[in-house]
Amino acid sequence: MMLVSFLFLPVLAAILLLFIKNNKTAQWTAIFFSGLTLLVALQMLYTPMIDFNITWLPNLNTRFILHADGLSKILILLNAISFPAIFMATANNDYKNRNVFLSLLLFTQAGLMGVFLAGDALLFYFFWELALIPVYFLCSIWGGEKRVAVTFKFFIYTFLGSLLMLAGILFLNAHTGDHSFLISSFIHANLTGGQQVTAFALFFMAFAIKMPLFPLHTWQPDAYEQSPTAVTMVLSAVMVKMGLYGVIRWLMPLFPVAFMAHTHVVVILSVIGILYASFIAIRQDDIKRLIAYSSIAHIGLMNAALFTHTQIAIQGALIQLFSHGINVLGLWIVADMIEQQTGTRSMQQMGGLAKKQPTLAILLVGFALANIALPLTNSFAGEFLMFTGLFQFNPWMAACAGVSVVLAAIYTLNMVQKVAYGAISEKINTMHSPNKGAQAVLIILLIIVFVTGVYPQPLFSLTADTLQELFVK
Amino acid sequence: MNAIIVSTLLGVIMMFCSWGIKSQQVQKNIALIGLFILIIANLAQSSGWYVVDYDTKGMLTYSIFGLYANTLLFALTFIYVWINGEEIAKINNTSADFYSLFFFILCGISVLTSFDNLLMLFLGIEILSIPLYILTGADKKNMFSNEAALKYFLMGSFSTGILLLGITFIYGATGSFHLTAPVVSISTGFAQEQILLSTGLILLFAAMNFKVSAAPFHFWTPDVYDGAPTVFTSFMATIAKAAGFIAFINVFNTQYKALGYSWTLLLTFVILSTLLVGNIIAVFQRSVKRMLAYSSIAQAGFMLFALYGKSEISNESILLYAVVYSIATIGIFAVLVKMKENSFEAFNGLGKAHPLLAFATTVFLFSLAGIPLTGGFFAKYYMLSALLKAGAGLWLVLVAVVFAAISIYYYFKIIQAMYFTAGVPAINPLPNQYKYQLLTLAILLLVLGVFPNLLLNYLYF
Amino acid sequence: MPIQYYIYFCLALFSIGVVGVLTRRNAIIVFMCIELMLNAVNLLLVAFSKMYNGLAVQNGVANTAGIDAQIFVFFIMVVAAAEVSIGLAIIVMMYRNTHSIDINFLNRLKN
Amino acid sequence: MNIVEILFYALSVFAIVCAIMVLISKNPIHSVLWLILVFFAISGHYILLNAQFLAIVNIIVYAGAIMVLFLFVIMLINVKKDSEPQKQLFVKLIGVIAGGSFLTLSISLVKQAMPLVGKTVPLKEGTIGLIHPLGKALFNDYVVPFEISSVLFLSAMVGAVLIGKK
Amino acid sequence: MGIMKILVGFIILWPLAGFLFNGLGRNYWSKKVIAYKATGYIFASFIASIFAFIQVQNHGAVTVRYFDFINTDTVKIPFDFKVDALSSLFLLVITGVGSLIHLYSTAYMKEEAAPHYARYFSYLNLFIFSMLILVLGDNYVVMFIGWEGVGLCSYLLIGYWFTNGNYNYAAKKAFIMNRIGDLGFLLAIFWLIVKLGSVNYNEVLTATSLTKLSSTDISGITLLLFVGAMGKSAQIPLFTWLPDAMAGPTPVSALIHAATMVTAGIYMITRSNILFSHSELTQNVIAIIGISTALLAATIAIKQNDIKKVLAYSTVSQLGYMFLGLGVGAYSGAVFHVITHAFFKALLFLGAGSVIHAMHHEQDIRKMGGLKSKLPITHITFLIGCIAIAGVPPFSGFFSKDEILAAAFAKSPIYWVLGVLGAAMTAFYMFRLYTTTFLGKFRGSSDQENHLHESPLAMTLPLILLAIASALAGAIGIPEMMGGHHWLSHNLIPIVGKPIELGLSHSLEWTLMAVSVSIALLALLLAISMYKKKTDEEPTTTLGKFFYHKWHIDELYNEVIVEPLNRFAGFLKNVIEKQIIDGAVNGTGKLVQYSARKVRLVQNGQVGYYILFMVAGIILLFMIWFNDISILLFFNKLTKN
Repeated sequence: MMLVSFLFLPVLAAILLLFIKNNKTAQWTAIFFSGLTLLVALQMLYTPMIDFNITWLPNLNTRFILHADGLSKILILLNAISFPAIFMATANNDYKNRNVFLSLLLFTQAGLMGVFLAGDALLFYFFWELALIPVYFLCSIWGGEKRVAVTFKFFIYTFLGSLLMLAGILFLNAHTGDHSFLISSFIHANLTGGQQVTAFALFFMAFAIKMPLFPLHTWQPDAYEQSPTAVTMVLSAVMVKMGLYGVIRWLMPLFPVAFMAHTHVVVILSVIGILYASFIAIRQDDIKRLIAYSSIAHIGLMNAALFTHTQIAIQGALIQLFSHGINVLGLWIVADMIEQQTGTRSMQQMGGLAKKQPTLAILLVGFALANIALPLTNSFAGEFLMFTGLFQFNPWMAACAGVSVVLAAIYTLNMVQKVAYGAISEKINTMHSPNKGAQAVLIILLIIVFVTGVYPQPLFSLTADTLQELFVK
Repeated sequence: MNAIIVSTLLGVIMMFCSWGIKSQQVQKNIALIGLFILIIANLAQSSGWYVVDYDTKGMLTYSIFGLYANTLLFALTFIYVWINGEEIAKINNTSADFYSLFFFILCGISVLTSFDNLLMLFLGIEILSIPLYILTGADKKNMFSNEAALKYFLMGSFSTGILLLGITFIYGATGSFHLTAPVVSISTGFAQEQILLSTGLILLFAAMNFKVSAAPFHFWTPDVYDGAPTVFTSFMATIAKAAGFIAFINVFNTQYKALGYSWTLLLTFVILSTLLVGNIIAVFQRSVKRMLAYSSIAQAGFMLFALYGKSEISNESILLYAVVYSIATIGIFAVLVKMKENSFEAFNGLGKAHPLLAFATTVFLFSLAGIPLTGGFFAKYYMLSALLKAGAGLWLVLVAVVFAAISIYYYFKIIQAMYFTAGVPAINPLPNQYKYQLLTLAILLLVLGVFPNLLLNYLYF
Repeated sequence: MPIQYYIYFCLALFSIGVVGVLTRRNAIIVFMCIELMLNAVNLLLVAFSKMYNGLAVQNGVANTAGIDAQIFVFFIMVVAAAEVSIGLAIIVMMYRNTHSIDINFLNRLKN
Repeated sequence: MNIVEILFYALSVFAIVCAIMVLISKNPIHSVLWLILVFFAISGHYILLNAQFLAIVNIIVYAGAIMVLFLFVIMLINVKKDSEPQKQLFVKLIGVIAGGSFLTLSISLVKQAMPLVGKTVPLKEGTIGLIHPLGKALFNDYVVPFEISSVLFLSAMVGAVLIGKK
Repeated sequence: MGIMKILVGFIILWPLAGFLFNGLGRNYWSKKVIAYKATGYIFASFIASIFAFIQVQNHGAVTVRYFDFINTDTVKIPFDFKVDALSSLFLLVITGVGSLIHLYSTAYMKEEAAPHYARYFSYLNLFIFSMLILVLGDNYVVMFIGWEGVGLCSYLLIGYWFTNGNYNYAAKKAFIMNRIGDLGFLLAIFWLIVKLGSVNYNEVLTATSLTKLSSTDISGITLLLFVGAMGKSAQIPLFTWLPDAMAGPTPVSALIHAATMVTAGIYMITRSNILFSHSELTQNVIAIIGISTALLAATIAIKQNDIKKVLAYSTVSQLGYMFLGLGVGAYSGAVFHVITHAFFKALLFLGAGSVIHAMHHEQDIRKMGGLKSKLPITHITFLIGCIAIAGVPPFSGFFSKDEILAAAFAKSPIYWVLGVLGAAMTAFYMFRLYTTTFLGKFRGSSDQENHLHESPLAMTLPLILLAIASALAGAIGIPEMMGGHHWLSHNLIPIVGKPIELGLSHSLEWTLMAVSVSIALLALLLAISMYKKKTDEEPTTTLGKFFYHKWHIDELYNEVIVEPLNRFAGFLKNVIEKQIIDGAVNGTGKLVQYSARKVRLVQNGQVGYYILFMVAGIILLFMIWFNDISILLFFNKLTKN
C-alpha cells in the first residue's frame, strides 16, 4: 500500500490545490504534501516493498502493478526530494494562479512516480504520458516569451517518441504467450532476432528522445530555456531520468540480443553527443542553456554507460541517476534565484555575485564543482565507475568521452567566472537579500552532495538488487 | 426489430408534434423521452423481448454486437440531443421536424447494424442519407448550407449508383443478395472464377468508402461538414458515420475473402491515403470547423483499421472508437456552436474566461488526439492492437502513429489559443447548465480513458 | 441472348451516365445522368434475374429463382423517386438563393 | 436472327443514341425528353425480358412521374437554352476519358469472367416478371424492406416539406 | 595500528577542521582567531606527522582503513591511508613547510577584511588537507581525490582576488590544464581497474600484478599516469598555468610551488616506480620531457622581470630536473630534490613576498634594487635560497641536483650536459634576480623608498627557519662517496628499492660534480657582474625577445588549440545545431505545413472534379487489384532488404 501512496499523495494534493486560491496556503499545502511524500520515500528506503497488484483491464490482460526495486527506489527518492525542494526554492517567484501551477506540478510528480513504479507496460505508458501533459501546460502558460512554440515542439517531439514506444508495446504484447503486459511475460516473449531489433528500436526512440540523446536533443535547450524554472528543474532533475530508467528497466531485460547488437552504435552516438553538447555549452551565454547542454552531456555519459553493458558502468549510472538530479537541481535553483532577481539570463550581464551575495556564490561554486564531478562530490563515484566501464568496453570511447571531463571544467568554470567573479555588474547589483527558503534548500542539497560524495555506499547498497537482477540472471 | 419499429413510430410522433406543440423545450423533451424509450426497447430486444416477433426471411439478423451498437448509437443521439437541443431549435422554428428526421435516421441505423441482405444495406444507407441531405441544407437562407446540400446530394446519389452497380455484379456472380460468405477459394485477385464477384465487391467497397469519407472518396466531407449547420455537422460526423462503419464491417467481415490478397492492399491504400489527406490538410486550416472536418477524415482512417481484424477485438475496437470519437466530437462541436466565428482566434483566452468549458474542450481534443487518460487513447490503442493481431505489418502501425503525432499539431492549436493566447473569446453567452453538460461529457471521456471496460463488457453479456 | 450483351449494353449506359455527370454543369442534367446510371443498373439486374431464372428452370429447381433481383429493381425505383423529390427540392432551394443551378459556381466551400 | 434479337439490338442502339443525346443537347428540356426516350427503350427491354410489371412501373414512375418532375423544375426555374455555360473542352475530354476507361475496364473484366460464359438470358419467357409472382414475393419474403421503405418516404416527405417551406 | 589510526585521523582532520571552521564561520571570527586557528591546526597536523614519521621509522609502514568509498561486486575502493617512509616524509614537508607558510600568511594577508581573511585561510587549510589525502592515499583513487583537491584549491587560491578578471582567467587556466592531466591519470586508473580489478597499491604495485599486464599495458598506463603528472607538475606541454598562477597571493605561490601541488606528480611517479621501471619508453619520455622543460623554463626565467615570474619559471625548471631524475631511475634523487626544493623555493617565494610586501605590491625587479640594507633578514635568507638553488655546495640544492645529474650521466651523457647547462642558467637567473633586487641602487619611487621596512616577525621567522632548512637539508642525503650515509635513499628502499648502481667511478663522479659546480659558479658570478650596475631593459635581440615572450607558447596554444576549438564550438552551435539538426526537426514541421498548403488545393470546391477523382479512385482500386501480386512482391522485397 505504501507504493500507492506515492501516487495518491501528490494527486490528492493536486486536487486539493485546485480549490485553494490563496497563494500562501497553496504554497504550504504543496510543501506539506510533497514533504509527506518525501517522508514516505525515506521510510521506504528501509522497508522491504510489497508489490501492489490489482486487476485493471481484464480483457486487455493488463494489471495495475506497482513494483519497487533499488532502481525505482533511488529515483523515487530523487523525485520525492526534488519536489519539496522546488516548492521551497521557488516560493517567492511570481507565478499567477499559483495554486494551478503547483497542482499541475504535483500531477507531474504523480506521473513520474508511476513511471518509476509501473510493472506493467501499459501502465508504464500511461504514467509516461501523464508526466508529460501537465508539463505541456506548465511550460506553455508560465514560460518565457517563445514558450508556446517551443513547448509545442517539445511536446510533439516527445509525444511522437512515446507513440513509437506504444507501437513497440503493442508489438510485444502481440508476441507474448499470455498476451499480457507484465514485464515478466514481455521478457519471455518469443521474438526472433529481427523482431527484437524492431521492438528495441521503437522503445529506444522514446527513451532517446526523452533523455535526450544526440541528435534527438534539440527540443531540450529551448524547452529548458523557455520553461518556468520550477518546471525546468523537474524536467532536468527527474524527467530526463525517465529515459534512462526505461533503458534499464525495459530495454535491457526485454531485448538482450538487440541490446547487445547495438551497444556500439549507441555508445558512439552517446559519446559524440557528450562532446557535441560540451562544445556547445562552452559557447553559451545564456545560463539556462548552458546548464541544459551540460545536462545533455551528462545524460549522454549515463546512457553510454548503460549501453556498455558492463556491470561496473551500470552501477555507476544507477547512482549517478540520483546524483545528477541533485546537482542539476542545485544549479537550477541558483540560476533561478539570479534570474528572478536580476531579470536576465545572459552571463555577459552578470558578474560579481561573490561580492554581492557571497553565500549564493559559494553555493553556486559548490554545485558547479559537483557538476564537474570533483572527487568527494556525489558525481565522482558514479562518473568514475561509468568511465571505468566505458574503458572496459572500449578504451578509445572512454578516452573520447573523457575529453568531456576537461570540457565540463571549461564551461562550468566559465559560468562560475562570469556569474560569480569579477566586478559587480549593474544587474547583479540590483539583487537584494536572497530567499531564505531557497538558500536552506540549497544548503541541504549541498550537504547531500558532499555526504553522498564522501560516502556513496548507501546508494550502492540501495541499487544492488537491480544490478543483481540484471547481471546474475 | 424493436428499434426499427419504435424509431419509426417515434419519428411519426415527432412529425406530428411540430403541429400541436409549439414549445421548443417540450419538443426537445419529448425527443429525449422518445430516445429513452428507444433505448429501452432496444435493450428489451437484447434480453429477448420483442414487440413483433416476425420472421424477416433473412433480411435482418440480430447479433449482440449489432444490438449493442444500436444501444450505443441511440445513447449518443440522446447525449447529442440533450446538449444541442437549443441550438437545433435555432436553425428553424420546427425542431420537431428535425427530431423526426433523427428518428428516421436511427431507423436507418438500426437497419444498418443488423442487415443480412444487400437490399437492406441499400435501404438502410438511403434511409440514413436522405435525411442527412436535408439536414445539410436545413439552413435554407445560408448559401453555404445550400451549396453543401447540393454537393452532398449529387455525390451521394452518384455513389449510390456505384453501390448499386456493385450489388448488381455481386448478384450476377452469386445469384443472391444474402450476406453469406461466398464460397470461394482464397486466391490472388485475378481469378477468372470470381472476377464478377470481386468487381462487385470493389465497387461496393468504393461506395462504402464514400459513406465513411475515406480517401479518395472523401471529397464531399470537408465541404459538406463545413457548409452544414454546425449542430448537424456534429451529428453527421459522429452517429451517422459510426453507423456507416458498422455497416461497412458487416459487409466485409463476410465478404472480404473473395478479394484474396488484394483486400489487404486495397484497404491499406485507402487507409494510408485517408490518414494522409485528413491529417495533412487539417494542418493548414484556418477554420476550426473545417479543421474538424478533415480531422474526421483522419479519424475515419483510424477506424478503417477495424476492417483488418476479423476477430472480436475489431468489433470491440470499432465500438469503442466510435463511441469515444463521437462523444469527443459532439463535445467539441457543441463548443463550436457557441462560438461567434469558426476561426482559431475565436478561442483566444477561453481558458481564462470559461475555465470549465476550456477544460472540457481540452479533454475532447485530447481524446481526439489519443492522449492517455482520455478515452481516445484506448480507442486508438484497440485499433492498433486489432491491427497487429490481424497480422498486419508493424509498419502500418508506425505510419498510423506518425499521423497521430501530426494530428496533435492541429488539435493543440485550439488548446494553445484557449490557454496561451491572451484575448477575449468570441463566444455567445452560455448558460451554466450547458457547461455542466459538456463537463459531464468530458468526465465520461476521462472515465473511459481509465476503464474502457465499462463500455465493452456488455458485449459479452 | 448471351448475358454478356446485356452487361455490355448496361455498362455502356452506365458509363454514358458517368460521362454526363463529369461533363455537364447544369445540376439538373447531372442529376438526370445519375438517374440514367440507376436505370442501367436496373436493366442489368433484370437481365441477371432472368439469367438465374433460366438456369433454375433448366435445372428444374424452382421457377421463382431470380425474382429477388426484380424486387430489388422495384426498390431502386422507389428510392430513386424519393431521392428525386429531395434532390429537386434542394436544387430549387439553391436556385432561390443563388438564381443559378450551375454546379461550377458551387465553389464557395473549398480547400 | 429472330425478331426478338433484332428488337434487342434496335432498342439498345436506340437507348444508347438517346442517352448520348441527353448529354449533348444544349437545351435541358431536350435532355429531359431524350431521357424519357431512353426510359422507354429500357421499358422495351423489360418487356423483351418478360418483366412486364417493371416495364410498366418504369414508365409510370420514371417516364411519367420523375421526368415530369424534372420538366416541372426546369420550367419553374426557367433555365434558358444557352444559360448553361459549357465546361472547358479539356474538362469534358477528361470526363469522357474517365468514363470511357471505366467502360473499357469493366467490359474487359466481364469478358474474362469465366462463369458467365455460355450463360444466356431467356427472352420472352419466364413468369417471374409478372405481377402475380412478384406480388407474392413482395408480400411474403420482402415485406420487411417493403415496410421499411415507407420510412424512406416519410423522411423524404418531411425533408421535402422542410426544405420546400419558405 | 590503533595509534596510527588516530594519528592519521589527526593529520587529516585538523586541516579539514580548519577549513570548515574558517569557511563556515568566516563572518563571525576575528582575524586573530582565524589566524591562530588556521596556523594552529596545520601545526597540530605537523606535530602528528612527526609522531607518525617516528612511528614509521620504528615500526614500518602501516595501512589505515576508515571506511569503504566504493564497495560493489565489481570493484572495491576503500578509503585507505598508507603511512610509509615516502608518505611520512612528504607529510613532514607538507605540514612543516605548510605551517610556516600559514604563519607567514597571517602577517602577509593582514590587510584583507576578516571574511576574506577567513576565506583565504580556509582555502589554505583545504589545500593542505587535499595534499595530505594525496600522499596518504593507499590507492590511486584516494590519491586522485587529493589530486583533484589540490587542483581545486589552487583554482580557488589563484583566483582569490576574484574581482580581477585576469586572475580568474589564470585560475581557470590552472584548473583546466590540471584537468587535462587528470584525464590522463583517470584513464590510467581505469586501465588498472579493468586489467587488475583493483587500484590498491599493495595489489597493483607488486610483481604478480606486473605479470598480468602486457608491456603495452604498462607503457600505456605509465604514460597516462605521466600525463597526469605533467599537468600537476607543470611539464611541457602543460606548464603554462604555473607561471600564471602567480596571480594568487605570494604565500599561495610558495605553497603551490614548494610544499604541495607541483610535487604531486613526482610523488605519484615515485610511488608507482615499479610500473615505470618496467617501461623503457615511458622512462625515456619522462627524461626527455623533464630536461626539455628544465631548459625551456630556464631560458624564459632569464628574461623575466617580475620577481614572482622568475621564481615560477625556476620552479618549472626545477621540476624538469626532478622528472629527469625520475626518467633516469633516480627516484630517491627526485624525492630528495623535492624536499630540498620545497625548502628553498618556499624560502625564495616567501622572501619575494616579503620584498613585495615592503614594496607595496610592486613586483617588477627593475623598480627595486639596493634592498639589501632595508630588508636585512629577507636579504640574507633570500641569498641562502639563491645559493641553494644554484647548487653551490654545501647547500642543500647541490646534493639533490648532483644526485640527479650523476644518474643522468649514467643514463646518457647528453642528459648530463643539458642538465649542467640548465643548472648554469639556474644560477644565472637566480643571481640576476638577487642582484637586481637587493644590490645596486633603489630604483623605485621615493614614496616606496620611504615606506620600505623589514617585515614583521611572523614573516621573518618562517624565512629564517626555511633558510636554515635550505642550508642544511642536504644532510639527509649526503652521498656515501662524500662519506655520508644517504639516509634518504636508505629510508626509501621499501618503496623505490635499492638505488641502482650507476657504475660510475668515484673519480668520474667527483669530476662531474666539479664541472657542474664550477659552471654554476661561473654563471653566478657572471650574473652578479652583469646586473650589478644596470638592469635588463626591453630585450632587443631576437632570441631575447623570444625568451622574454616565453617562446610565444601561450600565443601558440591560443592560436593552435584554444581558438580553433572555440571556432569549432561556435560552428557546432551556430551551424550544426541550429541549421542542421534543429533545422531538420523544424524542416519536418515545415514540410508538413508546406504539403498541407499544396495538398489542400486538390479540394477545389468543384463537384465535377470531386466525382472525377472518385472515378479515378475506383479505377485505381481496380489497378491495385490487378497488380496485387506484383505489389505484394515489391513490398516483400522492401521489407526483406
